[in-house]
Amino acid sequence: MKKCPVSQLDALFASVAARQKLYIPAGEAKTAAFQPWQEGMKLTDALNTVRSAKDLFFPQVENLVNFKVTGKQIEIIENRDPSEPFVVFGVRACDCRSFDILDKVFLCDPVDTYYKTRRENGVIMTLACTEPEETCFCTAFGIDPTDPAGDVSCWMDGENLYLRANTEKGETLLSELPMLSDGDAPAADKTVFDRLPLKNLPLDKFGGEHMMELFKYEKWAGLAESCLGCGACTFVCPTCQCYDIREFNTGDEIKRFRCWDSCMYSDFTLMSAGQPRPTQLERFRQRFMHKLVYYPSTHDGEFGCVGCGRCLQKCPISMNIVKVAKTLGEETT
Amino acid sequence: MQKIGVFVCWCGSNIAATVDVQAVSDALAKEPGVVFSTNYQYMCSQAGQDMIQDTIKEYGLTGVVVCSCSPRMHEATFRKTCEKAGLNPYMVEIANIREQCSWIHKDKETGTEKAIILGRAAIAKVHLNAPLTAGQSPVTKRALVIGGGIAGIQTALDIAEAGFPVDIVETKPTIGGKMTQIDKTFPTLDCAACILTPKMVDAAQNENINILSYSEVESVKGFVGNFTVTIRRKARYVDETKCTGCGLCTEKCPQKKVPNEFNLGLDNRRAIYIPFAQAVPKVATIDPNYCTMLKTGKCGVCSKVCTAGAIDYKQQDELIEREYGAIVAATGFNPISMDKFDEFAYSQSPDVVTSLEFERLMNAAGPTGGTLLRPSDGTHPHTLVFVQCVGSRCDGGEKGKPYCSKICCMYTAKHAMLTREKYPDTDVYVFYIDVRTPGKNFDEFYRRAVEEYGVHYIKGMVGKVVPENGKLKVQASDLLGGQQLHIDADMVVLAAAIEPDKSARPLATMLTASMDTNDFFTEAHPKLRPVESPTAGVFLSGACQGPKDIPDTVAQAGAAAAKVIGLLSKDQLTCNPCVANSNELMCNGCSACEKVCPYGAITYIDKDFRGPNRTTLRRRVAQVNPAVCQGCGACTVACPSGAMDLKGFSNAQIMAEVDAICK
Amino acid sequence: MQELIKAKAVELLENGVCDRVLGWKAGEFFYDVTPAVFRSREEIEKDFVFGPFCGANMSKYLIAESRKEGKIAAFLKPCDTYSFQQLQKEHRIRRENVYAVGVQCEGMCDIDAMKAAGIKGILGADGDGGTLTVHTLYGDKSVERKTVLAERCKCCKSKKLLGCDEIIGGQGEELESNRFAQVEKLEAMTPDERFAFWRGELSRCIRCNACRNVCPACSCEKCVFDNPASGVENKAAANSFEENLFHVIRAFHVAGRCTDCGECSRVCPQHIPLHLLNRKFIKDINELYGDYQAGADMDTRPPLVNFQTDDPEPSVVHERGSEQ
Amino acid sequence: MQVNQEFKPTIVAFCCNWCSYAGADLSGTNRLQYPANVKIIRIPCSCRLNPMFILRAFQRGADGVILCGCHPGDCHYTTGNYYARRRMTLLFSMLDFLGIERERTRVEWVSAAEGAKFAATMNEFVETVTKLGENKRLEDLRCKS
Repeated sequence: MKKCPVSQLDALFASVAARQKLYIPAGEAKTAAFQPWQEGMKLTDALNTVRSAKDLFFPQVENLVNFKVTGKQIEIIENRDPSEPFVVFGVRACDCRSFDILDKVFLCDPVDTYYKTRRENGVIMTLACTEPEETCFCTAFGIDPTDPAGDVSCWMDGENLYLRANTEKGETLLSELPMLSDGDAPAADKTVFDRLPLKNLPLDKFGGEHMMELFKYEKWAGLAESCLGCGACTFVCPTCQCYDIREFNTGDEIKRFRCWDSCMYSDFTLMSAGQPRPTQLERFRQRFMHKLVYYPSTHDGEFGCVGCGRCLQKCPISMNIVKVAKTLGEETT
Repeated sequence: MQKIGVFVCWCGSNIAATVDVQAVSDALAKEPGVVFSTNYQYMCSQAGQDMIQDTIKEYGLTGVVVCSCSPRMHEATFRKTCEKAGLNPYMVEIANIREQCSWIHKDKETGTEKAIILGRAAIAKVHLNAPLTAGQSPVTKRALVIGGGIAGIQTALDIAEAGFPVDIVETKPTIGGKMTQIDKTFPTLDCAACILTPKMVDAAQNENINILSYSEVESVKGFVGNFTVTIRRKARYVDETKCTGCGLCTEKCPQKKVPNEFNLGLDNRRAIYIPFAQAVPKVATIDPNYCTMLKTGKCGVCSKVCTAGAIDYKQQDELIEREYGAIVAATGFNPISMDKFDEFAYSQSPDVVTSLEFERLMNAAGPTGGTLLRPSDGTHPHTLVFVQCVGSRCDGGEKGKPYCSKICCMYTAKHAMLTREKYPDTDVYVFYIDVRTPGKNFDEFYRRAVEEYGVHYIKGMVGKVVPENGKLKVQASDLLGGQQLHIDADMVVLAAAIEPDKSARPLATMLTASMDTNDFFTEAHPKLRPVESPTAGVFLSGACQGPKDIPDTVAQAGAAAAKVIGLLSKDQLTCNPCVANSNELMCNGCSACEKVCPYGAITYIDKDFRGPNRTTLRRRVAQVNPAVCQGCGACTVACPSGAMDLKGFSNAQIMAEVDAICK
Repeated sequence: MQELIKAKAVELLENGVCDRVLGWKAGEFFYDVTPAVFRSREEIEKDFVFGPFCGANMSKYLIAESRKEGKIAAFLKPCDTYSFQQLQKEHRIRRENVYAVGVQCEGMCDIDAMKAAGIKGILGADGDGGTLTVHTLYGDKSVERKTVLAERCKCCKSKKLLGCDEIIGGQGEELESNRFAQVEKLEAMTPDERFAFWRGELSRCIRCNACRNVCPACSCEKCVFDNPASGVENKAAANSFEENLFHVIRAFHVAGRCTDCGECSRVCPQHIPLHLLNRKFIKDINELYGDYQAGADMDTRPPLVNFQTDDPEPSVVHERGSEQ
Repeated sequence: MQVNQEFKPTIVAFCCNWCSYAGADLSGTNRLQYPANVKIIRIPCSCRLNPMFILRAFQRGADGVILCGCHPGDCHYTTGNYYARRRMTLLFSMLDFLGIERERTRVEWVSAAEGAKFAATMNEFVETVTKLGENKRLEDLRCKS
């Protein structure tokens, strides 16, 4: 394990940024975001960014391909957004786990080459949590926020940043940083995590066995009742992966791009025959069934949620996966 | 995908001189959907039209773009051309490459480039055009004439003669209008009453004419062919059906001090009155502002003397609703108020009168029995000064009117001439800016006044009139003589400008007919459609459209009648198909569109829609009456959801044009 | 207050005045209350809350609820009642199916304001009146209530409860508020500064549509941004133009109808001060066409479907700008 | 200031069918010149102009957008331009509020008789927009190729 005095953090960032683009969580607490590092930029006070680290690998809008029509000829023009090597620092354990989930979707056959390129180009430097929020419940999914994964895991105390390379990419990165010296992080104080109010989220009944029972569960109506059908929860979620493919006619050519979609939207997976989930109830159910039931049922019981708590903070009407899980869990246990 | 044909017109050299028409048709041939593109010397010629028709048939065109002059010029022509070839006329778009391109650019390269872009925009639009079919609406075969002056009477008579029923609504107790107050008419000097009253009687006796006197239009709904008009029949406190017009009541009424409006307040009438002897209908009317009985409940003399039992103090205003196919505005004019012209001492001396008052002073039925006497002392005036253009031709001032009132020169000549004829001992001066006499026998008439009757015409304006010792001291300039004049006059007559009647503005709002800044009704076209208002089904007769003398008024009244007859003789009207339509699936029922619709074309219904999971949802949705909608598009922007769109100018079509132009 | 409201809710249900009650349901924490429909005394007694975090504007739910069978009782705060009336004016709410209970309000708190004050891991809060004691994972903290009021409540325009069948907590008055202060500040900037300000704000937009979906004025059956035929439809802002487009068009569509309830800014996950766009329109309307408060009455024509023949010309925008 | 002579702004002029489009025709009939950058789109009335069209024009590369309609009081549809006037005033104010150059948008009332005014207005507007330069603040880079 390596260390670097906190006072040298700027130098460390500068050194990383000299080789490739570096993103760090910065900005005011309520609008924190992963931003390209610049001289003088400080880490945010917020535990987590508003948008997750997912954005750097699976951006909200991404060009796919262009078409040009001349007479009766259609020309296909490659138009990928260029992807270059980058490092993202300060990813929390929850966001880091989301890449396991996203990888299983995007890297299985057929491979999503747009995502894959970014995954290959990106080095993830995680940062262990010391002061969780009341909305955190990553531990419910077996995540240890004090020992995050990633290419490089980091710990920070008042004096030092400790770094541990977990992968070859991580090793390479650390080897290029001259200000690092050897040193081990002190053992993490985990007591605060035991006090987290949501740590015992009942998840036993989810995962596929009770799929139809849960699907038909009558309390969905009450849960979905006041859902506004906005996409706030989906767009701040580190694991939501649905997108739509659209085209934009510039007059000269057609630009095909993809952008995030939300199962909460009334036109999600709209087909010529109509909307398969005609009311908000079905759409709402889809989102939570996907995270808690469908995904684990096809991925060895792994949940599609990492407990980052963003949706708890951002839902306009404070309806969220915890309330859903508790309502469903309580009835079926 | 449409199959579009592009036809580029040279317009001789009008377009071809600054636009390379070959380059344009070549460039447009490459646009998506274009299957045929050509250019030709005169597209609007028979040969050009034939070419379009042949191409439509040969290539099975579904859309046509003509790059030519303004659509205001030939859009209708080319639509008809295409219709004859079996193409829906609304599948035609015009690219205006003459007025908005070749004529304003000198450089051929620039002009060609722009013409191509305009052509592309038209092609982009036509891609989204949909065939439109004009709807039909029935025509109510009855006309309404608002105003019962000579204009209204003539229009009504002409319409009635053609066999259609007409209602005349007149706000006064009698029809006849201003002409009843005039003594003699220029240039023939025949008696106005002698030519007018027979027409009034004709109107009253014509089976097709229904006179609603002492009535006002309260509201107008509907549209061409289908107007519904609410008319307020004001309470005259006399039963029209019983009153015989004997006039006994008007003699016995003890309230004698009511200014007589017929004589412009130069004498008095009673509280119950018949405006003048030849009034039509000849029915008494009680003036509620003066009648003691109506004000205090004590009197009842008229009721006692009326043998017909026609007096009814309890009569109320009555609202009647009628249907019409056409409406004619004939609301006439009034002389402007002299309040702002105190330099002429109108308010200071009763001997300063307006021309219309002078008319009454000369009239045998007037307050002086036709003898010209000074209102102040009843003496015979010896020196008279006529001032022309009082309030006419004032540039931009708040005081007067910017326009020429047209009739003043002639009636002043008439007054001067009549005065000199009847009273050769008088000196008559006329001050003028210009004397305007364009009309048959008008200039001859004016010259007679000067040459035969010795009227002193002086070019120049009167600066001031000061009453002094029973005389009116007139200070004026003689522009030709280059001197200041001081005349001690006995009377001064002011040729007051005329303005539209005050009722015209609210009426225009009800009719949604437009007006100019002077409150004259606007014609649909100043030259080509002078008697139609831009609002379909509304026609203009007489001075409400602009200052007019009697011959012009009668001519225009007849013309308006001809237009009405043309309309009423149709059984069905074809509607403009470029109307708004509401997509009920997106309509919120919020009423924003209804509020901005100037025609009341939008109504709401509650309608059941299929909801998710086999449910039924009842929603309030807008409905557009295509016969009423005029296609302005105000609703389309007021609608936040975009449920309201306009056929022929849809959101998608306009945006396609924008895209093509900005590309 | 909460007890009064709960008792009223039970009373209305049991007296048969209504068969449903729209109110706020307790969440995991003290601040994450959810609007909910209650159907029984038990439900009300268990979960019904009214407190400093009941910020959600309940009026929009009444569009759908009032179309259902039966009658729903709704508890509406003063700002909710403005939206309630505005929606009735637009024929969106069936008034006869709603029993409206006005609830007086002391201003709602903003959990993010607490967090911005550096309080982490918030578990609960106590204390009426001026000071709140906040229990956190890291011990208790105390905070002045007025410092954690929602932005919109700090410049509350009115405590008036409009068009209610019944009122709890007393009728209030319209207030003198300085709600246009921030708009004025922006107006005083140079165009370059304003452009930079709004780019900074709007570039954070993730087009989650929370602002639109929560907005009582944005209650179109089909939003133009969801309608492929509208020509402006998009699911995500592909670039700065589309970010501007969405917010300008949205503000324009609610102009003259927005009651300034401030929900758009409350729900924005990125804390974009969207209410400033709406307030700009309100301020312009007040200045150019005379004071107008959407929802304040049922009769006045909304300013964008109205006109005066002597309205100022659009060039007023250029002239006003050049004075600065 | 050095004005870029090469820059030819794209100007979209929305003209109401009854007054301003006819006014534009008249300026053509009278051979009054104005720059070819101005392209006219005919709409039935100024009240047909949806703010979306203006934004669309900017998106697609317009550098200035002008609306011409009948003079207030003279609207063929009686009241259309009064509504248009309010809508445009508020829209322009909002664009200004967002820091977008207010000189890029304009409303001018042009009657069917005012061919000279139409040409003069267009000349002036083109000059103003040319001085401003390219529209950068409301552009969609996808449309610039």
